[in-house]
Amino acid sequence: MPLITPDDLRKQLGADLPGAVASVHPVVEGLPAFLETGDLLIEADFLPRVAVYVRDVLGYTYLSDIVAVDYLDYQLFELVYRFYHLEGGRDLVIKVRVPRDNPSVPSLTPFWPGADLNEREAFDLFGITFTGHPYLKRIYMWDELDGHPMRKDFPKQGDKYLGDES
Amino acid sequence: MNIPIERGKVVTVARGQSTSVAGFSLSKGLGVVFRHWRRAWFEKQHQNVPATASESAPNAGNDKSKPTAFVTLEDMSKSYGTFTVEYPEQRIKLPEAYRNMPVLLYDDETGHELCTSCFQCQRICPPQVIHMTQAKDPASGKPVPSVAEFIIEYDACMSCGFCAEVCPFDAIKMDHEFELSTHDHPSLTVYKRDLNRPVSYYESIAPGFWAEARERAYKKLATNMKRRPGAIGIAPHLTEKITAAQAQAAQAAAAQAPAAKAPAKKAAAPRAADTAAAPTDKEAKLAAIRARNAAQKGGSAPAAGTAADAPLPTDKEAKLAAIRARNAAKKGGSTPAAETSAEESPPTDDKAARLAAIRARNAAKKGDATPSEESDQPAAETPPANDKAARLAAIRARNAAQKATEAAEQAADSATSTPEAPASSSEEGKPLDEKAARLAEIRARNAARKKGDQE
Amino acid sequence: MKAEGTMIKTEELQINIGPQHPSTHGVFRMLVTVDGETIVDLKPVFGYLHRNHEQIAEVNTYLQNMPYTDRLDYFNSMANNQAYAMAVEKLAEIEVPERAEYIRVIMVELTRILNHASALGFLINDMGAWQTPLAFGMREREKILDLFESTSGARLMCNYFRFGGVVRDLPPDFVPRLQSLLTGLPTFIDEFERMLRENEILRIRSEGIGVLPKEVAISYSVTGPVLRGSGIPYDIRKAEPYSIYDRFDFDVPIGTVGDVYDRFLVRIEEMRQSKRILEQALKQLPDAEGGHINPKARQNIRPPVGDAYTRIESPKGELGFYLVSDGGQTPYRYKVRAPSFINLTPLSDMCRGYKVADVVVILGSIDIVMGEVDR
Amino acid sequence: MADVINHVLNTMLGLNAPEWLIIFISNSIAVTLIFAIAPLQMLFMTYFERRAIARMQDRLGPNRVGPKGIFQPVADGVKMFTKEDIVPTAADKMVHLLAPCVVAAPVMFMFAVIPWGPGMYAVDLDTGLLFFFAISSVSAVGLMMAGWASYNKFALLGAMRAVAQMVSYEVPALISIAVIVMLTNSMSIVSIIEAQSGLFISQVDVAGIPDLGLGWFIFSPVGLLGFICFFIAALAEGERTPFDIPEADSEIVAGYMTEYSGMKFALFFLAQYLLNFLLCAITVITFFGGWQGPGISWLWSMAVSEANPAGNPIFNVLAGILGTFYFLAKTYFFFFVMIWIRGAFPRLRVDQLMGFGWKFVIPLTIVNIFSASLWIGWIRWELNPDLAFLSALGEPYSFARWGFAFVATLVMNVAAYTLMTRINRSPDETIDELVADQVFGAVTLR
Repeated sequence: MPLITPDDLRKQLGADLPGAVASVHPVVEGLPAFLETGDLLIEADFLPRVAVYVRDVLGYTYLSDIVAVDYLDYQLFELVYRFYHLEGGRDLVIKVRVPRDNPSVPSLTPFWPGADLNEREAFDLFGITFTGHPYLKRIYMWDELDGHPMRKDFPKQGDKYLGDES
Repeated sequence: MNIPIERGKVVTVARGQSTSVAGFSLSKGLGVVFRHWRRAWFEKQHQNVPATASESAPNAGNDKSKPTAFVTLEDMSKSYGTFTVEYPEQRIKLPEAYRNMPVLLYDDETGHELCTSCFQCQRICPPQVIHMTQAKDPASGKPVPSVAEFIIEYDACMSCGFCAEVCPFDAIKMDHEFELSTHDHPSLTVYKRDLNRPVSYYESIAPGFWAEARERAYKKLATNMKRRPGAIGIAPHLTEKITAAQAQAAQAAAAQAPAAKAPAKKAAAPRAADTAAAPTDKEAKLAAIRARNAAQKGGSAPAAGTAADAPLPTDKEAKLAAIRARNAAKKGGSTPAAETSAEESPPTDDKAARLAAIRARNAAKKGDATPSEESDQPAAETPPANDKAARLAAIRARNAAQKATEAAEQAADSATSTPEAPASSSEEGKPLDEKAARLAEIRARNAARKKGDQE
Repeated sequence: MKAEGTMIKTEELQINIGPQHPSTHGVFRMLVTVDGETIVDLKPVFGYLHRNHEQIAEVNTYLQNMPYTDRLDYFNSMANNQAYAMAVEKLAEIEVPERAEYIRVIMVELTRILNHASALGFLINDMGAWQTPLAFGMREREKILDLFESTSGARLMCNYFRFGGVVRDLPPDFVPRLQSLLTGLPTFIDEFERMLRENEILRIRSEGIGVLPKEVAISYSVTGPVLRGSGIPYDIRKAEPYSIYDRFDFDVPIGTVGDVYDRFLVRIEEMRQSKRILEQALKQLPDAEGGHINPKARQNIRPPVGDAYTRIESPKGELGFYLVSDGGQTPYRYKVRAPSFINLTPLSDMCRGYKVADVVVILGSIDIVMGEVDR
Repeated sequence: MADVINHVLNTMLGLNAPEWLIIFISNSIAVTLIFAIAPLQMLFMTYFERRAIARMQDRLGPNRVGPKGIFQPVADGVKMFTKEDIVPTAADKMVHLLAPCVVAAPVMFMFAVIPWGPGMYAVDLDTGLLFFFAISSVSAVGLMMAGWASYNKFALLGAMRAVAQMVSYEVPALISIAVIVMLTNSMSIVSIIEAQSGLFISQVDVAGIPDLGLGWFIFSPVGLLGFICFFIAALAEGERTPFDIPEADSEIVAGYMTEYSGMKFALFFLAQYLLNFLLCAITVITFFGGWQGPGISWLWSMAVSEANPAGNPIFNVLAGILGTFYFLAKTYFFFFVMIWIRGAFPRLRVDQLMGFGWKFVIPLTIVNIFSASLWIGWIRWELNPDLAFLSALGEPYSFARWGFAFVATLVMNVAAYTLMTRINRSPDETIDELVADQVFGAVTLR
């Protein structure tokens, strides 16, 4: 079973795609403990190139999952991309961090159509824009909804369509 | 344990061509279906099992005229024969682990509830439908390991069973009763009096589970019972019986001492200490006195007795007064005294308030239906969460009061020898709907008096 | 696909299949553009059952989420429980006793059988059979649900797993009943196959319908029987063995073409393989060490800061839970990688060019549950 | 029936009633009976179907209303009557109202030509079969009306499917029936039934063996193939599984009935079940001898009939009861087969249905026409004056001739069947061909 550790990957990427690996935290200077990660963190602009590299060179052809995490206290969104090799083995994780006020990530849908619904879900619930997505519409919520319900600052009480009560 | 690891292989499912002549492999399907059709005439997959007495008791359902047969699927390998369980007449035997809705347990002998209101279940409940208040010692105001009111919103309960799992006192258990459908949505907010089940009941539905828990549950209960003063912690519907028994015993023991003085002395303390309970006490006593007077005056007149079996910080005095009132009524009147427990425990939200209103209306209706009985006005409302609900409740209470008035008139009509109207006692809660209730009471009294005057 | 050279000018028609439709498996809506009966375009519309499951989970404690996972894919609550329990165990580093692992495997494999039995029934129902295969599948399902009920207390929303094991041990009559069920299971599977496998009507309805070639299947991230039907032997139980699946000898069935018929056959074969696993697990169960739950495992946990992702081969495919903990009582982020949601991605491409009647069949062959799709 | 009434009124009672009165009375009774019995048939059929299919699925079926649930259809009827009649706002109200009537009325007409027993028919048309099929086609108009007037896309699709299906399956049905017309030289349903007397080796009488009423056309290769083709077409016309495409509930909700509720819906249902009954009945009449069976001819020979006006009307009744029993038993057997098929099979797709009809069933029926001419030629050689001398060869010769005809037509039909299954087998397409037309996203794969 193929196995590549994040460190190996970091080295390889550093050699093959210089500039892809994010070294500095995009927003907050100095990494808080909560945001420390052993996984590979890359620059948002390099995402498609890294993903295609992972697919074509390393053979991780299966994009399993895209998760968006809202780190409200640090004003950033984290996107976790999870790739698998079809011969088995553990996952390969790529993380992307984008500032919270204008979250925009290149879409992987042109390369992996399977990313379609995951990206739409992240757009709907978190408001992350995926540039290059062919059909970036809300998927669960109705189109008129103002706001993105999975964001940590979305009000959990009340419904503005019913007034301030309740 | 050492197991040789054998890995399987990848098999490609054979699509293959049909093995039979084209058009005839359909007949295989027809054959399968026909075999099922033929064997379904003679065979059944569920076998009858004898029902024990305990099983038929909770599950007998609404229709007791039809005998209930219990079936089970003993032979799981069978795949022919009808699979249907004809539900109301036949039921699948429920396994011990079956869980539907949580109930509270109380001890059969002492009547003490196992719950100590430790709030574990309230905290773990995923949909947050368990609410409880802890009982307080009326004398000292200190919390007692007992529950004053326990509410479960059955309508939102997801039957996960966490409450039963976390309960350290084995007080909350999952019931097997699943026929809970009703037209009355508020009735799905269930209070302690409806949640209480005797331990023997739970033992009958889940003997194995109770055998495990029995020892530790009773051990803990015994410790807790020592810390519960008076009637606190006794299941509400047994409180009366047990306190009566205790009071009799006390009376027998202290024969020389005047029975009236002792409770009066006792009552003084809580009234001072617990102001919240005070209006209720006063009202109850008043009602009792009124009822007694009425009963004494009108020899055969129907008397109204109020059974104030309030589960909130109970006052012995109030209860005693009620009991005395009833006794007096029995002595005085040949007609049976109607008792409706009109007092509501403090509802935590408007739902409860509404429920109270509905119950009040029902009580009034009952009064309508049986005019010879006197129904007292259940207008006791405690602070509802918002005014809208309160207002609604007040309106409903007023309506109920009007109905009760009519009932009183009817009762007065039917009671030929009554010179004066029976006193209808109303109990009031907090000032919001006080006015309405008092108005209703006054109206009822006037109406009754008018009737009396006419006659 | 318009017939070329036709003289008659035809107009395209838009039809809403769903949200209330007999065969959309819940409240799922497909906005279909048809030319006659041929699908020109199809847009899936979701969200009618959306309840923001993930946000509810962020409010609840870790344990309180367990019953909510039952409601994701309500056919396979045991599998959902396992995936979630594994994620929390990984996050909080809880060990699971061997016996508990065996009980878990037994439950999840039973779940797989019941899911496939009913999914195949629904698939044939979508093809227009009048309930008979479904009735047979449901009969087996009911038997398994009886076992679940005797073990966990509920038929559907089992809520049986806890961190570090399962909530209670198997009841004494469980093993004999399960053995009896397993002896009867081949009768059901063989009969089901005999009834339908060579059936000409089923074959012309399913062969060459909804074809998903290998490369397309990979790029669309489909999982489970759909992926294996396309000929990719990717089974997480083999690819990244979790729990104790490396102890069992079982095969991974794959298809060749990737059409509805292949998915049908793969599911039938998977039921057989599950039966094999169950037989082995029952044989090994008495020797397993430990109790049904790790006595040291606390249920009301505060896992250390970090994230964890675990996945299992649920009957519908790769079911994963991604948890981020900030050290508190509640998960900071809780994400479900729902197999039937991702499997819906290629739906519109699979349907294009086929007939209206094929849409429901293709949808049925994907085997979705809206509770999981909409979350 | 007119014979019996004539006998009773004129001969037994000596009333000397005029002919028009007799015809009037007999027709009134017939019409009343049809209108009374036809819905009852429908009620029983729904109950029968639900109970039978439940047993196939290891269930019990309706068992709550009355003993064994026998009154379930009545309860359903009450429900249908009391339901709200919903008409979509955008619907064409008049047509929406008329459509169920146009569907249901022809079905009632068709009962007119169905003989239930010997002498038990409302009217014996010389063109009975033609009338039957001509009238049955009228309901296609009603279906289209329903689909169009509902202003619902599913209804429209369903109606289109229904009409296409009915039109294309009427062809094989009629060609199959044409074989029977050829064999009997008649389109009268009564004479078709009467032609199916004798022994099961049809068209051959053996001296000394009484008429068993078993000379059904099914016992010849021509009849067998004709029956198979006709029954398939009947399933399609009656919209039964595997051809229930117009109302495929898993695809187009309920087809043309989507926007109907209450009694209008019930009328569609009534029409459909009665049509199923009639199709089973016509199958029985043309291929299974209708009311023919052992004992009928003996009873009928003593009853009042044109040939025997001095018979006893009691035997009319007895023969009628026995004949009705045979007829209904056979009809309900075929209805059971319909249920059985419904319980076992998925349904076809609409284009496959059309392909199956036009590419498989119709060629087979045409081959069957040739077989039939061969069969008729061999069986009726002696009718040709040039070949009349052959009849002098006696019985062994006639058996041999029958055997030869049997074998020859059988070979011809089996060969045709095999050939058609070969031709219609789907070509072994490769995956590339299958997905050639598919566009998987706007993605260029690696």
